[in-house]
Amino acid sequence: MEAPELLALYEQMVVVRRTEKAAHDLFLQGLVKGTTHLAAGHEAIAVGASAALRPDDYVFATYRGHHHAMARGATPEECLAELMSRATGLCGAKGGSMHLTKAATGMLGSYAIVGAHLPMAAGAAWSARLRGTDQIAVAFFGDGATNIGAFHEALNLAAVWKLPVLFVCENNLYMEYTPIADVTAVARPAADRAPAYNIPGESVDGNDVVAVRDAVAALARRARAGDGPALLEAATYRHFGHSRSDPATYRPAEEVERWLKHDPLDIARGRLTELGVPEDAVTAADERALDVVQKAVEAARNAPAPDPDAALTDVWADGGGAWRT
Amino acid sequence: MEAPELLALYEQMVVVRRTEKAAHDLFLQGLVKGTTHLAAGHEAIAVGASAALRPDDYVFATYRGHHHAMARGATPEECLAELMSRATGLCGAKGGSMHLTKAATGMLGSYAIVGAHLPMAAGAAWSARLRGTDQIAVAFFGDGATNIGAFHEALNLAAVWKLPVLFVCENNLYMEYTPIADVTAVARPAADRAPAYNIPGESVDGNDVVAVRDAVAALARRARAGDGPALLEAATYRHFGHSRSDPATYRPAEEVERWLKHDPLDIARGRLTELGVPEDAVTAADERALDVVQKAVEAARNAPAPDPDAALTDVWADGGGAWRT
Amino acid sequence: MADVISYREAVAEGIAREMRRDAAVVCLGEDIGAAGGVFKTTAGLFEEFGPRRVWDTPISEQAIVGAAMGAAMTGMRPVAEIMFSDFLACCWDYLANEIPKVRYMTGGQVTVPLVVRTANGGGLGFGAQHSQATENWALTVPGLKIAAPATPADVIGMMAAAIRSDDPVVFFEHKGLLASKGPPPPPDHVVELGRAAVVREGADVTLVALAAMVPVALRAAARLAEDGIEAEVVDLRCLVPLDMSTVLASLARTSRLVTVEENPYQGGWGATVVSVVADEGFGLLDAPVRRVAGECVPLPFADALEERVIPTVDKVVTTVRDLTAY
Amino acid sequence: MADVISYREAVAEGIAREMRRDAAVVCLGEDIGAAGGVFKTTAGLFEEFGPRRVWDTPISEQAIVGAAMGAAMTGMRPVAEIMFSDFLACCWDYLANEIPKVRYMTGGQVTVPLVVRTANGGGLGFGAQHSQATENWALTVPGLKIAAPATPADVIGMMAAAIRSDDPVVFFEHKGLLASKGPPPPPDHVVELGRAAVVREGADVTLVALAAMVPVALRAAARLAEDGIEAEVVDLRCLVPLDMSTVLASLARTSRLVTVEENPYQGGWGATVVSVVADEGFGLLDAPVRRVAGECVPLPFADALEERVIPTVDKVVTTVRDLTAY
Ligand SMILES: Cc1ncc(C[n+]2csc(CCOP(=O)(O)OP(=O)(O)O)c2C)c(N)n1
Ligand SMILES: Cc1ncc(C[n+]2csc(CCOP(=O)(O)OP(=O)(O)O)c2C)c(N)n1
Ligand SMILES: [Mg+2]
Ligand SMILES: [Mg+2]
Repeated sequence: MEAPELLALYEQMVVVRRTEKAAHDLFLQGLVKGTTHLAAGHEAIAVGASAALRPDDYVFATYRGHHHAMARGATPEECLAELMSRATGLCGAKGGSMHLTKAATGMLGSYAIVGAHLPMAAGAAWSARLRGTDQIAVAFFGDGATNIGAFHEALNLAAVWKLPVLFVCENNLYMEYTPIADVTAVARPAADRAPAYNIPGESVDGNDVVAVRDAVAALARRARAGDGPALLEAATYRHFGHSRSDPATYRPAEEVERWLKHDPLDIARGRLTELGVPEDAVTAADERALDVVQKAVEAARNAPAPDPDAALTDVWADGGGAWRT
Repeated sequence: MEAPELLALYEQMVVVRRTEKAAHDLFLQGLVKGTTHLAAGHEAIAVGASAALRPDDYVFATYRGHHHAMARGATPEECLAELMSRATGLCGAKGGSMHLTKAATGMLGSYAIVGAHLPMAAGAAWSARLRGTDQIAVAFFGDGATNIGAFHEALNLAAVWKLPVLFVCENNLYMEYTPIADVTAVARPAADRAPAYNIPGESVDGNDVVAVRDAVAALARRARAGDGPALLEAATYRHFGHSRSDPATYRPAEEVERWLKHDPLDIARGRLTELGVPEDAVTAADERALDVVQKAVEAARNAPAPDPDAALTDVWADGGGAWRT
Repeated sequence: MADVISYREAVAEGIAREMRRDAAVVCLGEDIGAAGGVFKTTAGLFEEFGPRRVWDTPISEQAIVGAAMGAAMTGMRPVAEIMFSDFLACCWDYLANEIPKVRYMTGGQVTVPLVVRTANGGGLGFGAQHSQATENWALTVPGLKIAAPATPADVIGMMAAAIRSDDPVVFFEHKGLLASKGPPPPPDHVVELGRAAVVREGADVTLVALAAMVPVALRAAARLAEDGIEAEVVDLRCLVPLDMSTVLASLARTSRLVTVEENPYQGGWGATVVSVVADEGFGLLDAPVRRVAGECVPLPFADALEERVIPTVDKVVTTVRDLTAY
Repeated sequence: MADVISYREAVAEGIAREMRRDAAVVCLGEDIGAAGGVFKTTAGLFEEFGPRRVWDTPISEQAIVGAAMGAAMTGMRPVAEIMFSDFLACCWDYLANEIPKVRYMTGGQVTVPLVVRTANGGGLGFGAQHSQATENWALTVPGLKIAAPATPADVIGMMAAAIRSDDPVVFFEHKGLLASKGPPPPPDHVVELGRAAVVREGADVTLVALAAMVPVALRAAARLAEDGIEAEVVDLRCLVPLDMSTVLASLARTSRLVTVEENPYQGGWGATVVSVVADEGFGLLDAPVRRVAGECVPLPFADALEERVIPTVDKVVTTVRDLTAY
């Protein structure tokens, strides 16, 4: 990857990291309600994968989806406004942290029932084929999702119909609090299942944005060419607990430490240095990111609350919500 | 296998075949309502597997389950009475062809939602472990069931918990009318999925009762010893259509012919001859089977209809059916 | 077109009409292609439209409905078949949590124009797992439209409306009606969702019915007329949108209400109808409201038992007689 | 034991009491072991009973509930946790088609003594897929008992009854009540399933509520009392068995009925209650029956929006005032 592109990806990752930090702080200030599942540590997967996709491709993500929403065109302001229950939020404050969606840029949603979006992604890929486009669809999901039935059904269907869809597992070693190894029959929960669907199953360092970009690009090319779906397992780690209420004490200190040293931002910075990008260019990117996020926080803070009656709209395509005539 | 045991298994298979033939005829006479899914052609799987099990083991089967019910202790009379809506039926005429169950002999039910009983079998195996017995559980299912989510969840759970459960696939090449190969990503729908759960996945000629008995016996020994679950894929073919309304015209004539020549009864007869069992011993077994089934038909015909008010009982463990107090 | 068309044929005809007018309409489901479906309700579609528009699937209800959802969100109008309505339980997450909510939870960013068709109801001796009337399951979920036609003409007209709808529709085809026949509707026949039909007029009592219970109510009405009791029969056609205006208008004429439902009494759709009536139509009522509904037990196999559980003409007649004596 | 116990603690305590008395009781679910559950409702069980009685599972709702069923059929009394009640949709086949039917369809050959516990309800800003009150889903299925306690003492007493029951019980623990506190019940406290409680007496109107709506109804009753309107509040506790005797007896005293339900109006449990009343209690009614229920939309994320959807004290007060003016 050339330096300018990598610098841009780095900056995107910093924006995600900063936005999540802001979300965390706003939570503590009581300005974000409900729950959040921070993706800090997972940034390289979203940013690297997005870099390999076309603007008209489709992305489906999970409740841990801030990084995907932003990598896929949602602004920090839209995201934070959503988390802060503002009318200007990405989903008009109807979705919340777990459902960030920006359909206009192909980010077709964050889903909070584990695994449920995998068949949807297969369906979007099927649709692309039916409409004769060469779009592809990508579903991101966690290691825990590999043990639910929808995973199996989606992969088999995608394989049988040779659909242009990629299944990208963000393996962060844990479901909520339980180590994935304790509840999974194979060592690599996603990649080791690929032979059951007769599709490629690859592994990648999910914290290396360049490696992710390259892996996704190769599989995307294949899918776009009509060679069918693939599974990609990206190894990563979350910097925080599962959700805001989780201090993550179940993780061995040594393991946490090791992974914190394998931070996607550090890895990207290292690569930038190798490519000869001067320190101050990186610092400038950091500052731009910080600035964007600070402005986003301010804008979201000042945005209006939703009209309570908006709760009764948007059920139906005509905008209404009546169930009787 | 010694001749006397094989002759007994042969006779059991003939009883099943004859009972199903009777069910078929009674259907045409309007004496069996609803639908039936005949297992003619699959007999060796049920009879062979049962021969390898202990009386206290658990069996879970599907809507195509006449053979399992009978192999596992249900009499032709109980089965036919059930099909003919008699009060004396196995389930008091509440179940019907799709739900033959004889709990007293460990035949814990025939389930009509594809794949749903696989987790149940895992649960029965778990229960055996919890109670400190060395019972095992066996789930029989079709090739089509390998593509449904419950299959995946059951296998992973069974593998992770190392449960004493066997998953036996009766691969008859078709789901209802669709060839399994058209909708499955791998060649052997069950066995090729075993590596995804890190368990043994074996194939066997499902029409050879001895081969089935041996394969199940080996895997049962393993399971009972605490070495965990296994998948066994038994190749077979149904002699009739999927259910009574299906003439099965979608199957190539050549294929049908080939498989009808590979009839489990013929194969067993051939083995009996090889073992030196005289022709008339085999004929005597045929006649005994025919006699049992003819008597069963008569008895079922003459049995009383259920009391309509019985429809309102057996919802709750106390025998009642009231939902209000 | 012939003089009469069966309900079964009407399903395929209804879908075919929409497939002809809109290339975005595609079908998927188990054995729906060359086999024409287990109930032959998709017969001819594969022949006319080919494998690029009529897709056989594995036995993967979640993948079927989930893929339909993904396709609907991206420009297609999928018509997914779930063979028996009991099996909706196998993909209930999609019906309950995904399809009806995605538009709302994204603040209206996406639409999900899909139809989930399914064979519903009992009376055929298919036992506990293949006989349920599950339209009330769908009623528990805001965000689904629910259609359940009673005649071949309505099948075609409501199928048109369902497939053209930009909202998700669960379309219940009643197994007990598949063989029934009726006049075929004219080309481009569309029955707007959410319009009940008064299928028999009468001044003494209103019977509100759906799908296979419509002919049961009509036969009961004919029997009651012999006693001089004139029953008005309302075919609800849809549960959502629920046409309470037509029910309340009928009640204003009759002052008495009986629902005729195949689903169990507990949690049945008639309860929702009755609760609207007990509120908004309270002043119209001259007598208690009765519900002839399925007994609160699973469906048994034997005919004699199944008849004890599902509403019959006799039960409706007895209930109405009793009520008009109030 | 302390003077007060929280609803959250009561869940674990209720299970622990039964695990102590019966070795057949085992627990399974996601993160319920060393982690004590996502809601800490199984805290301490793993420590007391160890890994042979408290089992962490993969994210496999079908396997969890299906395995519980198989174990229940073979001598165990499993208590399965489905983390959020929305996720019941992921194993709905087991709740709708398998567990409640297997006894019936085998002619009574087997029993299924299991409990499926789940965190239910909204008001916490968890959005459309983690906030539903889904007790009405279970009501559509004959063969399930349905418990939904409102107080810590009832949690313990009803948990005892549920685990000892030879019938399958779906046990709804309300997320909004987890932090609430109350007096701990004495040892061996058992609250029979199917007995509603009159938790406040009053002569003017009967409010029928469940789970988190019980405190809402009680607060509304307190407000109404300031206006001189005396509301009687019935805590249903269970939907099946449904204690209509207590409701009808209360109605005989008050002549007016309002249900207070968190589930949506369409297909909500209140409709079933109302339909029994509109039949058997018609002569007792002096006024229309009203239902304060969830709006028929998915649950939105923002507080301001969620309050618009879920019943509040204000809505109950307004409805009752309006009704008593009838
Ligand atoms: C069907 C379902 N079951 C359980 C949950 C609760 N839950 C939310 S996230 C989660 C863990 C998911 O783990 P993983 O797939 O590894 O993703 P991660 O959170 O680690 O990114 C669980 C169990 C859910 N949302 N959906
Ligand atoms: C979940 C579910 N989907 C669909 C059906 C309808 N159905 C009944 S049998 C069957 C085919 C099953 O094929 P297979 O598993 O190969 O078993 P076989 O009938 O060949 O023995 C189907 C689709 C069902 N009963 N359950
Ligand atoms: Mg994880
Ligand atoms: Mg098959």
